[in-house]
Amino acid sequence: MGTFLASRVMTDIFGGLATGAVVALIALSLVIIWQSTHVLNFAQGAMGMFATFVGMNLVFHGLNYWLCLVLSVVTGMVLGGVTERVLIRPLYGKPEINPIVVMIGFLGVIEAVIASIWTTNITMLPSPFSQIYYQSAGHTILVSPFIFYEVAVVAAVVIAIALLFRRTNLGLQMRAAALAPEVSRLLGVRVGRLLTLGWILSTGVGTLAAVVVSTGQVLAPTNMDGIFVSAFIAAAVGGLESPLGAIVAGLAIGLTEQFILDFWSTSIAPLSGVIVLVIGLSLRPQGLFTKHVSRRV
Amino acid sequence: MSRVRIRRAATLASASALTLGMLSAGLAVSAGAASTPGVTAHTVTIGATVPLSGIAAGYAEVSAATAAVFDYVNAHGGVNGRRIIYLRKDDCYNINALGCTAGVGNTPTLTQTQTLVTQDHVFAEVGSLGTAAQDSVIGYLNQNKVPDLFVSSGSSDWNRAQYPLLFGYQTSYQAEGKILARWILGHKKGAVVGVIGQGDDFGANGLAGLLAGGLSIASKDQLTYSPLDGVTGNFSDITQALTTLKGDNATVVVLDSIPPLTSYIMAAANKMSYSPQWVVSSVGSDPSSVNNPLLANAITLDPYPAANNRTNPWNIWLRKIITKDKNSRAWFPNFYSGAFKGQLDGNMVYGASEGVAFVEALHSLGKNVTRAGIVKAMMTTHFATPSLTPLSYSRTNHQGLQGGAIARIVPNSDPTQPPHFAALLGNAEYTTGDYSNSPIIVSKQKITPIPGYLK
Amino acid sequence: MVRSLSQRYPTSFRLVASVVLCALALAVTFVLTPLDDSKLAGGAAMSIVILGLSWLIGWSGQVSLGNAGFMAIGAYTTAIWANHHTTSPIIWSLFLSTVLGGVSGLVLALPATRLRGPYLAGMTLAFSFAVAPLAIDSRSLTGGSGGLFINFLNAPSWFANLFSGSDALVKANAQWPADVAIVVAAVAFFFMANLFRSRTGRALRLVRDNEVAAELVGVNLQRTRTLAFVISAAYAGLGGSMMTLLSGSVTPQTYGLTLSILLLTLMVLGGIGTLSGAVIGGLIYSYSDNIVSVVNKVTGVNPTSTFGANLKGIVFGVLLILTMMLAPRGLVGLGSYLRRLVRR
Amino acid sequence: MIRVENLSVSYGAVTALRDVTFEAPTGKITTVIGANGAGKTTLLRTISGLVKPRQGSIRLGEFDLVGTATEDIARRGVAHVPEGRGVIEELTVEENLRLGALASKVDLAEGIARQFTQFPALESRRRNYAATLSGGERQMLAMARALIARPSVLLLDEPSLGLAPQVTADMMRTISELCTSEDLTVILVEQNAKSALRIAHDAVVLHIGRVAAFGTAGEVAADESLRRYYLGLVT
Repeated sequence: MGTFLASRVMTDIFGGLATGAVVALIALSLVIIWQSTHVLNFAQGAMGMFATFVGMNLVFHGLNYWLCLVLSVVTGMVLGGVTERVLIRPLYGKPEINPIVVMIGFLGVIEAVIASIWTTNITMLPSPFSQIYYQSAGHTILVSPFIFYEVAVVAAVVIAIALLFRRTNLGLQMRAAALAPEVSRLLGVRVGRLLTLGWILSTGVGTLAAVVVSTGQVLAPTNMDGIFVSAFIAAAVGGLESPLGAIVAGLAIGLTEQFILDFWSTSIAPLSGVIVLVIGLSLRPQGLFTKHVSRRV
Repeated sequence: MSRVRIRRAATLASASALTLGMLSAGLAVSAGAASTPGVTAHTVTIGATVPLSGIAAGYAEVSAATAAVFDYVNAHGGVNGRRIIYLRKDDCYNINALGCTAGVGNTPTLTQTQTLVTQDHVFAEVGSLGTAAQDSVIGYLNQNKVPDLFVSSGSSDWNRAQYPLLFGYQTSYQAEGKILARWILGHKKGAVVGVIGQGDDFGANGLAGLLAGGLSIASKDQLTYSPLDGVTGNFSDITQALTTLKGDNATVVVLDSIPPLTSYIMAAANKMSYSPQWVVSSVGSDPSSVNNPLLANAITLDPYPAANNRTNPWNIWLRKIITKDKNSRAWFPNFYSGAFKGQLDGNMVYGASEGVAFVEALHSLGKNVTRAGIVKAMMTTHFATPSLTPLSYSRTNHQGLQGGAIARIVPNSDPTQPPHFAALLGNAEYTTGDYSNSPIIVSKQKITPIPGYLK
Repeated sequence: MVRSLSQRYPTSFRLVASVVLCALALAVTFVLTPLDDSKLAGGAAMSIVILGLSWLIGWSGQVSLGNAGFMAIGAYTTAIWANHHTTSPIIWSLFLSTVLGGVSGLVLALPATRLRGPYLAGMTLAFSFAVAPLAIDSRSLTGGSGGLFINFLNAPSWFANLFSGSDALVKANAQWPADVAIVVAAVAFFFMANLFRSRTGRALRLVRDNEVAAELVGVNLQRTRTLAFVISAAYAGLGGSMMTLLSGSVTPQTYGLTLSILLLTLMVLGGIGTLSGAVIGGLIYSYSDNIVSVVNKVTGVNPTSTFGANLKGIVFGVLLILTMMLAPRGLVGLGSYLRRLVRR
Repeated sequence: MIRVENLSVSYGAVTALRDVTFEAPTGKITTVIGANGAGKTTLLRTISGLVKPRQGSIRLGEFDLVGTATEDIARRGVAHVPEGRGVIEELTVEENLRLGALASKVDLAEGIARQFTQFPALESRRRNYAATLSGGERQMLAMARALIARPSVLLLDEPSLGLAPQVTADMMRTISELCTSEDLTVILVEQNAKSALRIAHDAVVLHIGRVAAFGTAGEVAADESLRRYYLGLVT
């Protein structure tokens, strides 16, 4: 019994980390946009799904999975850049509810557009890695090659982004543009372009997450809704400003959800985000990893 | 300031006057002669809310087959000189998502039913489909005294005293569960049995039937999925349920699911290399609707003669009706192209049977068509339909069919392709009255002859 | 116009105005077809919810995506109560739903009102996302994913006797719920009109516009925000209750994120923070299918194609974006703009 | 050389600058002095393109800066040390410096080394976050960051604000030295007219958006009425 419980807990930890990794990735993409433009992109999940539909649908026409993945991510990046230029740029300096409402409207439009272009049959996007769980000595451990793929993608992206921001001049300029746009402009930094770049980067990451989520799953316009909510909560609990906070909180939500799923109830699982949010924000209302609160009056 | 106030007051006064005027006008408008709604000298208008798009769009064939029967009857002079006008309104299985093109809000079934009743003035609803969908409007139909006949669902909800105008059609989920349980007990003795049911009355009634049939299912193996899974694309509860059942070494799994979910569940199980003996409710086992090779060898219940039986007179008659209909190609695309070309399927037989039954009830009324009359006819008519078990209603039983024959889905000769039909394994069985206490009876019903006026 | 009335005149005037406008709306239901009556009823119920949201966003500057969740609380309260007390007058259902909506608002407000802007939006988003699964899970109470069903509102005999002819029953059964919904909405609007004028209303505006100044004049920020949130939730509860009474059922999928987004859209289209904006929002809800079919006709899009079916989402999403970018005060703002243009 | 001609700026109905005309020659310090709200900061922000003027021109050599984007003005060699210094606290000293150099063609390593020679106090703190610096150090960092791109024009907005008198004096001396050694056009906005006039060559006195006086620093410093009415300096 003890070993059974131990293997069940281990299984949950693996599964939770896999879910959490994707949540963390979306949370990270939200933080990137928040840092650069102080907009909370409610359409992030849907935009990623749109790009996924554009690229990954070609799998069904015989194209290679990896080529489609690249196509999806590029589509996501273009969509992000255009969105920032057309929808977000005119709203800088307006009340904060305005961009929120606009992005919510955009969310509705994208989901409707996806549903109207692609027939919404239940079609499963094939996975390049087996989703069959490993067996060991007659016991099933709920880890599959696919889960390793999921975690590896997320880890690679997180490391790449960390390197970009910490080690490159472009990253330095992006940070500066987000932290102090006016000063940056005075130093010759092309802030407008960098904000667009922030969106491009963010939707690229978001699309990658959407592709990973949809792989081996039914491709549906609403695939990302639940994950987006979790990711949003992760970003908020992490303090919205902190990439590290978003990642940690994302993993925490994944684990919480997995354990609730296993030990409590499948239907309660969507509540795990709320639970983490309430606990996290009660402990530190300004976010777990935020050093100081700056409030615009 | 004060002048503004006076003017406002004047506005309000004139508004009140207008109010009274409109009130009296409104009362004058609604005067008219009393007659039976939907019935004229040469027509009877009936309607149904059915999924034509969205998650359960595969069932569109059911009401199309019903309509084809009416078209045939109309072409041959109608019923006692009256043509049947059949209005099929798309309600997307009452779930306005996933490809739903009905264009109606959050309560599609209610909105479409209101349209049928208040705008189209239907005489009755015939063959409206879906448990949850009909549940949401039976109160409305009852309130407005509209008969709701041959509901395409096997829920026990249609058999309630407070709804005297409501009659179910499909094999009762409970009776079906009970008969399936008997097969499992007879053929898979001692096996751990799990069940994955749709999280509404369909799943609940099905489970109740299995348990009434004497099957013991551990409570942790009684699992449900949300019918919204197909809408949200989030199938985590199904994955979780399969993981549990696999962990418990369940070798028999009963599915109370609609066809797309049957297909999904089987695919998901296959992905985790889990292959129990599937036992699938007739709701979700039609090979052409499931369209998945994994369905092969599943056990199901078939209330009708096997669809591939080309000698059964009803099947011959039905083939004629289907192919002769002017809308045939639009309504039955599977009959004209794809893997199931030229084949009758369960949906067609089902829908046509409802059409036949309504024509028989209407026929028995003669010239005098009233709502009270049709309700009475429902309980007195001896229906002759393709079904393997008797269809009969009484004052206390509005359930509809109560059985069928156990059938096995025959694998396709190419195992990578979906199976095409089910083979009946024996005689039809059915229960009568209260499913939980009444025994299972083996049907002696021979093929009922097709009434002369339908030929 | 209604807002200017509410600001300039005393309570008694607002009472008269509410009664007259309500009577006018009731009169209209007599001439409408039964189908239009049903649509109008839904719009009246929805306008209550929109008004509550409009108050929260327009007057306190807090964004909530959780009002669909509070509607669900009201909707389920009504269904559960009605199933256990089949003969109790609907006023009890309405009252209980309003109170429970408010109480659940209070529970959520405790952590939520400490949060600002995007945090609050996210918290309420999470709430609205969790309601459906919770309702599905609490099967014994909520009927699971199948939901709960209650009796449809029956027209009392004195009302039914007003009508005659073959259509009388259908007309009476369609109009009675509409009239009930209109009266309930009128009461809700009357209270809100007074609330706009009240001390709380003014305090709320101040908090929205300048927290520091509000604190200086002795406004308790936390309490004022919480109160605004609770009132908004109570209105959602009332609207949800009305929705259940009108549709005779409650199902979990009705009250998801999509509805929250729809509420926000209707409120923005009508005009944030105004009574007339909420009325317009409600009317848009009633006739949204007609609006879309007009768009269908104009563009020639086949309504039963997949694109036609999703046209509604696209049309309303685009309208929401355009309104927010070009005319953030909605149709009400556009109206007063046009009036000023005419006067000039 | 910067030539400002007939420059007018308004914020809505409020006019911040009216018909401002003056010239800041190369290799010299031109100080802009005046009371609070005289428009000094607005003038610098307009030169940098952060504020769009209603009319007038700002010539850098032959080129009119009006209508050019801030980042392009910076890339043309106009360095602006804003009010409050504008060091980015969340970045390290070295990152702040790197940021200053990125938009120009100067060699990064060499540029940083040069600034560390100029401001030796910064070198030991190169890996510290700017948030940890003292006021004087922050001013040094802001100057170094502005100079690293080898600008031709240096706009300084109240560099002495909040600094101790000794630190201010050092700062002013450094500015003076840099102006000559780098052949800079310096426009120095100061509240502290006294110390500004001491190092400046020319002076512009702003009063409610207008040029009240324009002359050499010596002339302005000597004009008793200017001192009394506009500068609040009492001998």
